[in-house]
Amino acid sequence: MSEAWNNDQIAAFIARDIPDGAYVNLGIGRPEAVANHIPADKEIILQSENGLLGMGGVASDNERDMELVNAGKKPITMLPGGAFFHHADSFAMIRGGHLDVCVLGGFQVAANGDVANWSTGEPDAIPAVGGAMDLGVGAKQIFVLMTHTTKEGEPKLVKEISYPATARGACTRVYTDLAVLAVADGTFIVEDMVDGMTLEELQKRTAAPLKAQ
Amino acid sequence: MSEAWNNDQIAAFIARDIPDGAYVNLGIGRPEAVANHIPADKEIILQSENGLLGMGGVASDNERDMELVNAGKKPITMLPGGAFFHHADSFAMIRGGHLDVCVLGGFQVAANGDVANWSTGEPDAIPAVGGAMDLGVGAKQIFVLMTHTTKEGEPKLVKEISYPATARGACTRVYTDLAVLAVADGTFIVEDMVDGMTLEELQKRTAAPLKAQ
Amino acid sequence: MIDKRVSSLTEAVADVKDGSTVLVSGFGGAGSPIDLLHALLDQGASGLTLVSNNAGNGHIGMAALIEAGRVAKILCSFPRSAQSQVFTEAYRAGEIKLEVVPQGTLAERIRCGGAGIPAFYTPTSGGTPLEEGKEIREFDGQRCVLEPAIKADIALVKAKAADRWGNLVYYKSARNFGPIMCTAAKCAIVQVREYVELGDLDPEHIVTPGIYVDRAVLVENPIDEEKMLKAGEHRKPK
Amino acid sequence: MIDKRVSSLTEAVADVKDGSTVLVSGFGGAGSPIDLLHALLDQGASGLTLVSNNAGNGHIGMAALIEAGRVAKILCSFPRSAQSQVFTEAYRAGEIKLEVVPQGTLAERIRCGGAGIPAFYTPTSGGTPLEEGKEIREFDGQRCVLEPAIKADIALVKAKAADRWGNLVYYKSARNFGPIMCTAAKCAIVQVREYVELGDLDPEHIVTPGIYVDRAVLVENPIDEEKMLKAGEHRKPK
Repeated sequence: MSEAWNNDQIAAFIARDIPDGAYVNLGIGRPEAVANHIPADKEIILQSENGLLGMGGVASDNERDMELVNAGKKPITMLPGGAFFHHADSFAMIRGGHLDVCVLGGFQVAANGDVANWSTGEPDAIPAVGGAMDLGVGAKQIFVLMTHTTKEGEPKLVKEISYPATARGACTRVYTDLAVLAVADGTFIVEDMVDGMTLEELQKRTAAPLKAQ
Repeated sequence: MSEAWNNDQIAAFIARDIPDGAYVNLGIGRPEAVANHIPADKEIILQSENGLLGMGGVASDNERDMELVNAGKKPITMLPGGAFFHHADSFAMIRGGHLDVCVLGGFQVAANGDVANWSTGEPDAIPAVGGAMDLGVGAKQIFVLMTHTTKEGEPKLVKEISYPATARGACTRVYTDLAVLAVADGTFIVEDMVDGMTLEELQKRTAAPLKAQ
Repeated sequence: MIDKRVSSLTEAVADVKDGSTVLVSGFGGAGSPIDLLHALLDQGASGLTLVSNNAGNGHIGMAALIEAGRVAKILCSFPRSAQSQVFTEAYRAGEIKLEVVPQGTLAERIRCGGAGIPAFYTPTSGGTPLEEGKEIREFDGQRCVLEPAIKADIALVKAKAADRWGNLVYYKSARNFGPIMCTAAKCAIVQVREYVELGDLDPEHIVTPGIYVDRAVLVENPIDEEKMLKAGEHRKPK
Repeated sequence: MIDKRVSSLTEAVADVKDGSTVLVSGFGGAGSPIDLLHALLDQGASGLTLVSNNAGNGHIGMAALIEAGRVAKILCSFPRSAQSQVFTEAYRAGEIKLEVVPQGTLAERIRCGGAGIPAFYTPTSGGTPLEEGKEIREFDGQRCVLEPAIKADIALVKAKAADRWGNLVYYKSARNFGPIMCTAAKCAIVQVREYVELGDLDPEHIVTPGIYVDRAVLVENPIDEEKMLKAGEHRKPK
């Protein structure tokens, strides 16, 4: 197998798969990179749960305004046509099913679409959920961007999540450093793999049955 | 007994009793007259349930704009400091207990504060409630402005309302063409009467026990 | 490229299906999308459920739809007015069903439809005949009723201006139900008096973000409801 | 005459009582009323319940209140950040209670507190550990939880400008929780960078109508949270 995809490569795949005209929320962390890979021929409108629609890129040093930040609290810019609104209106937008896609980071995704991304369930961890559960139930599609396995090599695509759930049956696609998978009818369907990877090899790194496309 | 008070006189009493700085909604019809009697030394902010705060008076012919109307659908004006908002926000304001006073018209008021003002309960009537029930539960105080008796001489201040309720236990004060009454502890307390009226005479026109102040 | 603008009223309502639930903005004449309603009348969809504050005036707008027999049911807070004879006659003849909803409950049910809240408790109508058939529950000693969200197929809304993303601003008290109705319909169709360039609307001032709008259509000189009513005009399907 | 403007931060928070529930606007540094929080720190109220998206950063604002032992409980969606050590230590030491609420549920609970809605059903957190102890109900096959409104004694909010009626406009993403928090508190206290004359704010652009605001206080040069954090400043009660 050749090298695993880096986060920018994965983000580019996601940007490719988001349709023109889509309204999209990008989760904090790895998913933020998707914004940098949207093809010039697509108009994709980014929502941020802290009350922004029509978000532009990360602010340059001279644009920097700490009262204009994204959900990750990084200073950003707005596009012409953007709008501000308050938090209840923002989550009405999210919960109400108006976003076409939300890209979340993930700890685990199950073959039935269950997503775990907010807590590893360790007893001494400080619980912190943010907007993940609202996005999980609200967006029409949930894409999860994550490594295929943990640092220790444990599969993150599983039959049943063992970490606390973020949302049930929500995930429709998974983008990892090794593969692109659709989640449908309780199964992971492999759409793409890194060069040289075989389905058999990928299956070894995955704790739920894979299906070829 | 001397003449009954006319609607303008009753409205003036109400305007006198509304404290400076109060946020007030005036029901459609008779209560609208209160706006014309607010003393110059008081700043009272009028709300209209169709999304206005800081309503001014009725529009003159050259100010007339059918897209700027009050709840009674009459063209009005706005004061400096006024604001527009949508219907859900307007009723959040009403239901959320932010109005100090709402002045409603009434069919009946009971001594326990129950108000009936939206339906006479006739079987063939077209039911129509508007915002009365929301105002009834939402405003901190409900003043009812109505005639003391029906055209047929039937008392409108009663022990128990016989017409369908608008809101239960809501009314705090009643202003009629014959008297001004507080509603407290399940009793009507007479604060004022038209000249020459005695408590005994007023009691004859009232179907619940009256108490002198 | 996103462009929510369509070239005609006819195109704007072309695919409305029989049996659709249609939210209609407006409070009296303020914010009533009369031009869109007449386009819908001409389009021909029937068996409609209308959701609006009122039930139409004279023989235009919603009243014209009712008169043409297109409306099976109406949800509103106040179906009665000086000029609501068309509704009244249809209702008395049993040709149209009516659900009377307190105005604030109507607004909140629509907002919840757009906000993914399936139901909420409200004190409004507690202890009144309108609580009948509803689940009752006390909160802090206050009698509350459980109210379900309203979701719709179509919203017909009148606003002041739109850009190509569908961002909207409104005009004075014509705002009323427009913003919440745009959020609660699968397809929100908005007539505006003005198109503006993307970026012309200040992001601080946009009332309805374009995400809620599916189609905007330019009607620079909307029908003057008051004038039509005074003239006693009867709008029939073309 | 209505005049919501008060002359100092000290006066603005003078009567906050021990045991109060305090809503605190802001998302990260955007919209955080740090000046009001420091005035509250100096004022001395204790046993507070804070409701905010986060749990404070460094040793300023909410973190300074926690560090001074004034906070009994916090409701927030995300108490963890690179600089939330003060909260973390107090939590691990059992000195502060935590209720983690999904961000959208937090926002809606606050909105409902201001809107007279005692409770609502939401699909958010259905089927997750955060549904524990909550009433569950299915709507259209979706597992929903019943969530209660949040009402508070005090709201501390940062806005851009106010007039004497208390009408507010906000600045960019600093809007966040401010508008809903003003509606849900018995006493909403707002720090603004600018006072404007009554009538200077366009009625179409006012975000928070003055009815929701009890006190406005001018802070022309608010504390720069980022700078204080970088400087590692420890704000102690005066």
